[in-house]
Amino acid sequence: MWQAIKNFYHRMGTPREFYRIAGYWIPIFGVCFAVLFIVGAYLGLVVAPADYQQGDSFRIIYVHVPAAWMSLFVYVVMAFAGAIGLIWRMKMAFIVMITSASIGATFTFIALATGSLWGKPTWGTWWQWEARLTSELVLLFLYIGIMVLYSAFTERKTAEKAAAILCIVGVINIPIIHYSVEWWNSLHQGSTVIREGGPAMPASMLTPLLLMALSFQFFYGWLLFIKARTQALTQEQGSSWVKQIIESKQVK
Amino acid sequence: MNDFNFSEFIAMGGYAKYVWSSWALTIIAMASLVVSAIRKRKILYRQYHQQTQQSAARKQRLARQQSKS
Amino acid sequence: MTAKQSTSHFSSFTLFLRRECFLLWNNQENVIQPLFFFLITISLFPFSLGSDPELLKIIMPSIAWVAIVLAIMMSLNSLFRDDFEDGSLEQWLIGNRSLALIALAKIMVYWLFNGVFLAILACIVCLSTNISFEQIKVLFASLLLGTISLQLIGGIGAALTVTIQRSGLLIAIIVMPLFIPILIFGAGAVTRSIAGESVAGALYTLATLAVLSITFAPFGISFALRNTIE
Amino acid sequence: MSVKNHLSLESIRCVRGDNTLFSELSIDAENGDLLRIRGENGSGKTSLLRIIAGIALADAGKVLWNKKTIQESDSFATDIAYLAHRDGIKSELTAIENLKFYQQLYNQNDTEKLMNVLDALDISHIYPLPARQLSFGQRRRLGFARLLLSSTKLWLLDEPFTGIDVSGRELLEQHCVDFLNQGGMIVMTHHAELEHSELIQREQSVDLTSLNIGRFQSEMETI
Repeated sequence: MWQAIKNFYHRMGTPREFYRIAGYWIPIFGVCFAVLFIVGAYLGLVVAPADYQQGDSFRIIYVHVPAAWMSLFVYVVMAFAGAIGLIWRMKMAFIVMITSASIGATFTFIALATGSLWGKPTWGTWWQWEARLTSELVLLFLYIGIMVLYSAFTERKTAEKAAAILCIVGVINIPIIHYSVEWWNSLHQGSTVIREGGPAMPASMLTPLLLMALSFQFFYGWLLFIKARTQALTQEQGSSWVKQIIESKQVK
Repeated sequence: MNDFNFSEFIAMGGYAKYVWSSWALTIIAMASLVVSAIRKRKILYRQYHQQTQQSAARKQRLARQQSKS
Repeated sequence: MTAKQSTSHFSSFTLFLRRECFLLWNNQENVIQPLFFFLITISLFPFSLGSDPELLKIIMPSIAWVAIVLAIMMSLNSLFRDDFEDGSLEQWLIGNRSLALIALAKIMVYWLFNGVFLAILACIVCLSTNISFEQIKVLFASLLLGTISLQLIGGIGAALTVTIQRSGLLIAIIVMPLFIPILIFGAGAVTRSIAGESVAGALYTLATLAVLSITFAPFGISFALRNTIE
Repeated sequence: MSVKNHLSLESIRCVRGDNTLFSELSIDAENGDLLRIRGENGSGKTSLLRIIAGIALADAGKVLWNKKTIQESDSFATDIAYLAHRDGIKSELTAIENLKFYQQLYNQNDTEKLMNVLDALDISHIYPLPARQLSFGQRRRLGFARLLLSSTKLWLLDEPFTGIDVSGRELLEQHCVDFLNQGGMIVMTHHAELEHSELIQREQSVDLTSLNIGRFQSEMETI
C-alpha cells in the first residue's frame, strides 16, 4: 500500500506524468463542480427557508462561507506544496503552489466582498471589524505578499523557493494571527457573535452549504489542474513531449 | 414547490440587492479565473507556434546562405 | 556537533557580535535613520488629531507602537544588504558554520541599537503627554519585548529579499501580516494599562512571541539566505 | 601535505531560466592540479564555481570531495576558499581588521603570519588604511591574502587577475604555483594564458561554451 502511494507520488512529480493524470481528472472535476454548484445554488436560493432573524439575506452564506473556507484551504495546500518542493526539489510542487496563489487570493476577495455585502443588512455598516472578517483581510495580505515576492525575482527557481519559504512562515503564523484577532476583538467590543452556519442550522439550510462547499473544492481542483498543466508546458518547453502535445493540439 | 412565484424570489425578502450582488460577484470572480486560465493556454500555443515558425524561417535562411556560399 | 565544532560555533558567535557592534558603530546611519523616522511619524499626529491632552494621553502610546513597527519595517532593508553587496555573506555560506547563529548575532546587535533606542525614545515622547509612570513602564516593557520579535520575523523578510534591489517596500508588504499579532498584543497591553485593566496577559503573550521568534526565526533566516543566494 | 585530496564532479547540469548553460559535465582533480574553466561571458563559469563551492545547487549531478558529497562531508567547509568578484572585504574596516576577522573565523590568530602574508603580497604599507580607500587591485590582493592565511586545500578563484597590474599578476601567479606544488588544488576561471604554466604539474581545462546546449535541444528529464 505504502509503495503504491510512493510511486504514485513520484509519478505525479514529473511534469509529463502530471500532465497525463491531470488531463484524466479535469473533465471529471469540471462536471462535478457544475452539477454540485447548480444543485447547491437551487437548494440554497429557492428551497431553503428564510432565516427567522435575517430573512433572505442569510442566503449570502452559501457563497461567503465556502469561499472563506476555500481561501484557508488553498493557502494550506500552497504551504504543503511549497514544503514538498523545498524538501524534494519537485518542480510540479512549486508549479501547484504558484498557480493556486491567484485562485486562493480570488477566494479571499470573494469572502471579503460577500462578507461586507452581508454585513450591510445585518450590522448596518459595510465593514465590521469582526474577528473572522479581519483574519480574512490579513489572509488576503498574506496572499498578496507571496504573489509580490514571486514576481520580484528575475530567476524563476529562486522566486519559487522564496515564495515557498514565505508561504510556510505564513501558514505557521495563521493560528497566531487568528488567536490574536479573536483576543483583540473581544478587547474592543465584547463578543457580538452572530449566529452563522453553526450546527444549530436545520438540515434544509445545511445541505446546500455542504453542497456549495464541495462544489468550490471541485472548482479549485479543476482550475488548478488546468493552470498547472499550462504552467508545466511553458516551463518544460525544451523537452520533446511538450512539442508532441502542442503539435497534436494544434492539429485538432 | 407549489407556492413558488417568481417575483417574490427575485425580491429575496427585500434583500435582493445584497443577495444577488454577492452571488453575481462570486460567479464573475470565478469566471474571470477560468477566462485568465484559458487565455494563458492560448498565449502559450500562439507563442509556441511563432517560435517554431521563426526557427523554421531561420533554418531556411541558413540553408540558403550555405547553398549560395 | 563535535566539541571542537561547538566551541568554534560559540566563538564565532561572540566574534560576530563584536564585529557587528563595531560595524554598526562605524556606519551609524543604520541606527539614526529609524530614530528620525519614528520621531517624524509620531510628531505628525498631534497636528492632525489636535492638541487636546485628554485625547493624546489615550492615543499617544498606541501611535508610538505603530510608528515603531513602521520604523523597524523600514530599517530591515539594510540588515543583510551591505554584507551581501561586499560578498562577506557568501563567505559565511561556504562554511557549514551555523548561519542561524550568525543571523541571531547580527539581529541581536541590530535590536540593541535599534529596538532599545526606539523604546527609550518612545517613552520620552510619551512623557510629553504626562501619562502616569506606571503606564510608561508598561509601554517600555511591551516595546522591548515586541521589538525582539519584530526584528527577528522582519529578518526573515529581509533574508528573502536580499538579492532584490530597491526591496524596501517589498519587505514591508511581506512582513506586514506577520507583524499584526505583535502589534495587537503590544498596543493592546498599552491600551489596557491606560484603561487600568491588568496587562499581565498581553505582556506574557508578547514574551512568548519573543521566545518563539528567538528560537525559530534564525533557522528561517539561514534557510532563506541559503536558498535565495544562488 | 601528504593527504591525497580528490575533487570530482559527476554529470553536473546548470540551467539558468530556460537556457541550459551546460550539462553532463564530469571532471576529476587531484592534489596539485590546476583546473581552468574557460568560456565567454554568461556561459556559466561563475555558476560552476559556485556549485563547486556549495553556494549554488546544481540542477543535476553531484560534487564529491574525497568520495563524499560536499553537503555530507564536514571537512569540505574548512578545506576550501572561494575568491569571488565581490571579495568579501568590509570597506568600513581597515585591511588588518578584515584579515584578523577572517583569521579568527578560521580560529587561528597569530598576527606574525598575517604580517608576512601582507609582505609576501607587498601590500604591507596599506594595513592602517580603511578598505574604502584601497584601489581595486589592492582589494584583490587583500582577498588573495585571505586565501594565503587560511590553511585550505582547494582554492576556487573567479577571474583572480582582472584589474591587477603586471607585477601583481606575476606575484599572485607565483603564489598559485607554490600552492599547487605544495599539494593544493585550484579551480580557476580565467581568460588569458598563465605565464608559469610550465611549472604546473597537471593542468586540465574545460571550455564551457562547447558544452553550452541551447534552449530547445536539452533532452534531460528531471523531476
